[in-house]
Amino acid sequence: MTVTEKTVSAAPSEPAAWAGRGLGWLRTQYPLLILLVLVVLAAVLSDAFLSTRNLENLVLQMSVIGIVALAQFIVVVSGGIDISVGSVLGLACVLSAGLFGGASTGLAVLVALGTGALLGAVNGFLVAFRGLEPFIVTLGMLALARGLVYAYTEGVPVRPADPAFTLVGTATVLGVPVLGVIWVAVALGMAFLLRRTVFGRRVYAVGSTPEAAHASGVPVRGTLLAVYVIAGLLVGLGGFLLASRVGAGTPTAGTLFELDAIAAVVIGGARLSGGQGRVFGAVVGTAIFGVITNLLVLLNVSTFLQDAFRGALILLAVALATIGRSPARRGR
Amino acid sequence: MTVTEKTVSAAPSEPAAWAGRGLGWLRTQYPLLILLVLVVLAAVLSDAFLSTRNLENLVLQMSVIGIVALAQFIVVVSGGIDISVGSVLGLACVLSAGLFGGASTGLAVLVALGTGALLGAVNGFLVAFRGLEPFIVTLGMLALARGLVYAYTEGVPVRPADPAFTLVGTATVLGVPVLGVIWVAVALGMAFLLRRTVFGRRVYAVGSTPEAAHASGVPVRGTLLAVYVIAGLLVGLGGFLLASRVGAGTPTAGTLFELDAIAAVVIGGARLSGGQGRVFGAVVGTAIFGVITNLLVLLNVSTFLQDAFRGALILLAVALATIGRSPARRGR
Amino acid sequence: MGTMNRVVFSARGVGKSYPGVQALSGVDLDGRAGEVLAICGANGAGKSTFARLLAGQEPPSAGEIRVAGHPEPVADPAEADRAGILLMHQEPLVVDDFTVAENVWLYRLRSGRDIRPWSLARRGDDDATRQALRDVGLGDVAPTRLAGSLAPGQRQMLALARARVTPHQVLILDETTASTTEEHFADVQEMVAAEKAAGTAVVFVSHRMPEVFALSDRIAVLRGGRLVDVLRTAGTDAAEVTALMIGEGVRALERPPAHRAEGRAPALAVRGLHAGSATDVSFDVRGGEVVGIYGLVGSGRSSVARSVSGQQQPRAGTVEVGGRAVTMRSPGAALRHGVVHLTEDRRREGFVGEFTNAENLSLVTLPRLATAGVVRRRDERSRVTELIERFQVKGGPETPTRALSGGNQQKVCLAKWLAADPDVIVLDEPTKGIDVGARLNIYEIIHGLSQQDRAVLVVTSEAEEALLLCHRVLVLRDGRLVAEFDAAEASTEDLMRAALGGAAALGSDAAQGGDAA
Amino acid sequence: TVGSSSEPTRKQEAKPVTEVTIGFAQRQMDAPYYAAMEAMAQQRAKDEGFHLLFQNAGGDPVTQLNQVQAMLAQGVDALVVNAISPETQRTQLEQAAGEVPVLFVDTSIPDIGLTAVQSDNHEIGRLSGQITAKRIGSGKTIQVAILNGGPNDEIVGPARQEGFLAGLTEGGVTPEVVASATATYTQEEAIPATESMLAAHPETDLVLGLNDSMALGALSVLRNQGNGTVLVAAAADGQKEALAEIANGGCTGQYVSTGLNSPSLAAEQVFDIAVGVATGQTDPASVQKTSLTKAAGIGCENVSEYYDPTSVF
Ligand SMILES: Nc1ncnc2c1ncn2[C@@H]1O[C@H](COP(=O)(O)OP(=O)(O)OP(=O)(O)O)[C@@H](O)[C@H]1O
Ligand SMILES: Nc1ncnc2c1ncn2[C@@H]1O[C@H](COP(=O)(O)OP(=O)(O)OP(=O)(O)O)[C@@H](O)[C@H]1O
Ligand SMILES: [Mg+2]
Ligand SMILES: [Mg+2]
Repeated sequence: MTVTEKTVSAAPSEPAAWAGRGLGWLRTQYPLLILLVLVVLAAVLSDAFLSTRNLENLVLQMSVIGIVALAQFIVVVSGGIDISVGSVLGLACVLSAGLFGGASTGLAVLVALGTGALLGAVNGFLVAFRGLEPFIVTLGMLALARGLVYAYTEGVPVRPADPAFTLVGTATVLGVPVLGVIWVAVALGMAFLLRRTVFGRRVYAVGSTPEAAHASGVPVRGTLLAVYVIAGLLVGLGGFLLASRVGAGTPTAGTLFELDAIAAVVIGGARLSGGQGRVFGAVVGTAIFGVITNLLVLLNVSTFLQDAFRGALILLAVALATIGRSPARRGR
Repeated sequence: MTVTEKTVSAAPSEPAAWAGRGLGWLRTQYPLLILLVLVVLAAVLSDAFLSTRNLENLVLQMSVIGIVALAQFIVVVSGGIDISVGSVLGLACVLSAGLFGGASTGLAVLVALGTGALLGAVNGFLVAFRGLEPFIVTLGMLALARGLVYAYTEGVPVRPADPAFTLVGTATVLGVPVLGVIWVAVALGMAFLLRRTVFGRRVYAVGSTPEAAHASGVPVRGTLLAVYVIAGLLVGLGGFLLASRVGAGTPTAGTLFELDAIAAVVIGGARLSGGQGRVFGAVVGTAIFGVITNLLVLLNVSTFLQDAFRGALILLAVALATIGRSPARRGR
Repeated sequence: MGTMNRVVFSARGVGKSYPGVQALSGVDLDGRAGEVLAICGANGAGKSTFARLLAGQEPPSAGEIRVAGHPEPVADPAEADRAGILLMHQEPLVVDDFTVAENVWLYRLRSGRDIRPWSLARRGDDDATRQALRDVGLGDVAPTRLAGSLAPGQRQMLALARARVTPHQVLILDETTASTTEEHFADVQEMVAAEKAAGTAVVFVSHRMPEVFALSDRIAVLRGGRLVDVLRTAGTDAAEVTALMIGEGVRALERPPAHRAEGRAPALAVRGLHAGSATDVSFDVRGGEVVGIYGLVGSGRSSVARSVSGQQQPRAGTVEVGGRAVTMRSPGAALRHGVVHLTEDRRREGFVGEFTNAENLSLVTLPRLATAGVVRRRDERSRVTELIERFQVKGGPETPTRALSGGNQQKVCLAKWLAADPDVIVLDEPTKGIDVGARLNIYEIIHGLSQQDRAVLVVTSEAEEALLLCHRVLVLRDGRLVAEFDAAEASTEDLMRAALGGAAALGSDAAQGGDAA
Repeated sequence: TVGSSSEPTRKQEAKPVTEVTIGFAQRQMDAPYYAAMEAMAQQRAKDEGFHLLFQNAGGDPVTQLNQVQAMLAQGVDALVVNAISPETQRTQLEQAAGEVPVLFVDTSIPDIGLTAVQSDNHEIGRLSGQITAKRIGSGKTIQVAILNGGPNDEIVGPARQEGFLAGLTEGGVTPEVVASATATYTQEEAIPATESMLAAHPETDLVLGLNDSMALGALSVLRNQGNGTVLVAAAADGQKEALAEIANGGCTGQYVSTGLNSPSLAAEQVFDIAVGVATGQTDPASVQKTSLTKAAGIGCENVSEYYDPTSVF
């Protein structure tokens, strides 16, 4: 395992530096290549693919999961993982549609964000201040949040009263769905936060080498807590957007989103052991999955085969996306 | 000089050793306490709980997931994670019941083990030799294996021809279900393998500090590959047992087993960062979940609330089970 | 002179106990502005613990430490940072995924009133960064390089570079110079001089007496966690200090007995080796011979050591063990050929973090302690206790190695390899962070090995150690083998000159040495 | 748990209804359809005073078997099961049937148990199909895109689909299935699925949802795309929201038809029998093997008979 690393690093400084940048380049570019190949493939296999209508659908279908992937991304960079995103999204979704009878869209947004932030804070607290494993904490949250969804909806979808509720989720500006615009905006915001601000650098430091970060005065716990709260906010937003798109809060909303989000993030070049990854990568990763799913439907692939295809494609994509990447070093 | 040294060294070593064992003790005992509390609680709350019939059911219900948890355990100790256990179990389940028309039970066992070992080997290869993230590799396998299940069954469960097929899964010896006996046997075998053998020691070393293990001449890759193959074998076995218990290979068999298995392992005191944990803990963890589920049913808790309860209990259990444990240090 | 006496930090009755260990007890110690306070003590005496407490990395379990101009006692790292206390850890703490530059300016991420999370992260301007790097002898390392790719020595210096840009009034150097050469020590010396002038209180921890006496104004001696005495450097000598540390006088180190390896076939033969930063290196090590490799940090010593022992694949060249050319794909393969390698990178590669001493000590030899893959517990236990005795490890078989002091960890790493009784032994900085007493003990063990006709290759940063420990010393400069000395004749000056490229003449007789080899 | 699989046809000794315990193993709860069944069951329990054990298997047959075992351990007098996977569960439920009367509702296991109260999915689909055919007009050929329940929907989905298509053909319409996608009976999954199918086949005339939730999802997509020409129909259920659409749309509405598959009716019937058997009033032998709930197609003409804004479902 270490061998690769050593041979890389054993090179005298200049080339090593180049290699360093080179690797970073590869990490973000391989996914992009995969995406391009997929798009070309799709365009060739199905003439419907490039129709403006379908492209619009594609954006609509990717936006929500894309925002969730961004939430997952910041958690992963901090060295954690959040498998509760799907359930939390579900809860935010039904509550935003249901509380106050979904009378006002503005209120609904607040409810959704509030729900996400609150549950995120719980995750963050247990991870940062009780030192529990992110995976298991969010696993508990996964069951808890989904349970609350059923407890609240009793299995019946919640329809908001406000007719304007579906506006955000369905409107388009100059042919571009508002959802897509929001997704891009969030991505840009996230990129700025992580790359440019002190907080962002702290997140990378904590994710990469917690002891070093702690020893040099970085507020590790506070940073981690903030990370999970931010993730929660984004997931909550996603929940509202989904409700607004569907026009109702369905109890099954968000099921298995966590897996897609994590896969997208990793294929986008992030390292689950933390401290590494680019927002752009997460976006590309999401797009890869969006195109795959869309394509399988366009090609009318037998429902019995779709999962197998998806699985094989994930493995392939990861194998490709991680070419030239040194094996994940859990050692540090 | 040596004399003075000894007098000095004598002092710290003894208590330090004690402290070392003390922590280990806490780690394994807290889960046990939780389990006892739960059992007492259950006995008090529902008089049906201690009925031999219910206890028998309990064992039957825990055995398969218990074996899967053991598979998960060895992977976790090696510093990885396997979220494909559920799907692989599903595939082993339907294939063992379906291939060769399930004519012979012996053959079915071989098919199940073979399937598990093969898919485990694929996971292991990608993790050990391509240096990919265990999570994402097994995520791909999760989709792939489940996909193959559907491709093979087209959604229709397969019933084996051999009438003796259900024997293993349903028979009892002196009132104890054979399934339970097998589970215990596997647990003992696993404990021996990990605690007493060179291989076991290496698994812990690799899980804790891969670089150090590599530098100390431990065949890291080989060890990892073996770990995933062993896990695959156990999962395969679980697949057969499930088929044998139910009397058919269901396409949905094993769905979400991965989450329960991981939760059981972690509550049992293992750490997802690897290199830590006891087999006994994994067994206790499984039992904790078995009892919780069984109890919620016996108490006829509103099914809408059960998930919420489970989630809350997971969080509670982890918080308790990790008392006195230093915050998970991803740093190494 | 007022400033000289201004007390910057004062520890009162400070104690620290870990589960089962009283690491430190009742220490009263002051640090004064513009003064260097050296802390000496055997391995496990409590030096690093004191350093960590002073820097607020851990809270003391007794007593308190106050810092000038800071109301309440220092509690957490961030606060210590704000109080202007800067700790250079024994194990350099570097954010591996950050660039060298980002690591230099790391303090700008710390929490504090002056730094808001949402404010833009300012990176130091390149000139300042390069200057800081140059000050610690890393001038040739690009600021954009990933810190994770640096060699241990370089990581140590990178951590030190922070001191050049981070505002502070107390600077703690915990064995920062443990694996640096005399030449690098010069950089440190300059830095410390500058710090003194700036009125910083410097705390200097080292096992190298010459360095201690070169730098310090006062020497505090710890023993078994207690403060034995504080001496004025001017009024004492190495003998007295070591006597206080160990509790008895230390015999002078003797040269190894002349080896009987003449005319014997080489146990290790290296030809035209290109690896890491090493280029075209050729040499022999005969059975019963101890050969040293001396050179500056980054000169390629470790690269050579790593690539003759399967830790790293050489780009070119052949390695013969016992006369047979071998390619060692992995450390495991090397072990099968009877070659072992003690890493210089204790934190990453030295020992298994979660393991106890027993488990770490037996890791390498486990297959031999097992029948049909099943470990023979009794044998393992007896073997382990024997090693702990022989290498004077402070800590029982059940103690987690992580919980040992730096030097004791080093002993464990060394012991586990020698337990495999190999034919060729490659030791990279074997006495890194090991105290004077134990160091002698290890020298004796190594000499014992050569008596048993083992071939030993030692990478060292101390010219003195090279001469005391080895029969022959090879000197590397910029990855090339530039000189070879018979340790009996050569002086430390010869070695240093060769390493720095002082005299061209040495280059030629190195060529001869190369041919002869 | 090994027992004889001979069914207890003997009449149980009489018991006051208040001492009776009835277990209800529901297959899943993530759709209004199932929620309505439980609501009805709870209502009955409250009114008549028998003790109801209710469990939800979340769609996993093995979980359901475990729950059934637990109910038997608690000594239920009768067991109502909405099975998940007949093939998978046959063996074990056969054993259960050997101990207490087992009654199936909605999804049953052929020739096991005392009785099966279920909706004739094929028939329901057919009736709905006929109404849609009438709307389209005889002699036409239409392109149909289908939203199905996913790969592990063994029986119900396929039956409804066949029935609906059969209904179309009987009505003189030639259906041509151009696409089908999985939406697992949920509204939010129906949306992307529909979008993609329409993108791939813009010339689609009719989107068929195998239940109302999916059809409603499809409808919202069409609305968002301002597409008023493509029609929507459901093979089954008669969910409140769907009926509302049909009622509001009138006979030119976009939501053409659905089939009546009333969960409350089914629950109503099965509990009549269950209580009877458990209390010893009814002789198991007298119960007929399968009883089908009233099937009907619902379109713009007859929607008013069924639409009740206050019902759960
Ligand atoms: N995290 C810890 N847990 C338990 N014991 C510890 C821990 N850190 C240090 N100790 C113990 O405290 C004592 C002092 O350790 P310390 O590292 O301060 O010694 P030191 O003087 O720095 O030795 P060295 O010169 O080898 O670095 C040792 O006995 C060590 O075992
Ligand atoms: N353990 C290691 N890990 C990563 N890189 C290494 C390691 N050892 C050597 N290198 C690489 O080889 C280059 C040359 O340094 P090398 O270690 O070979 O010589 P050195 O004199 O031993 O330096 P140092 O004293 O820093 O180890 C270093 O700059 C580093 O990039
Ligand atoms: Mg120390
Ligand atoms: Mg070196």
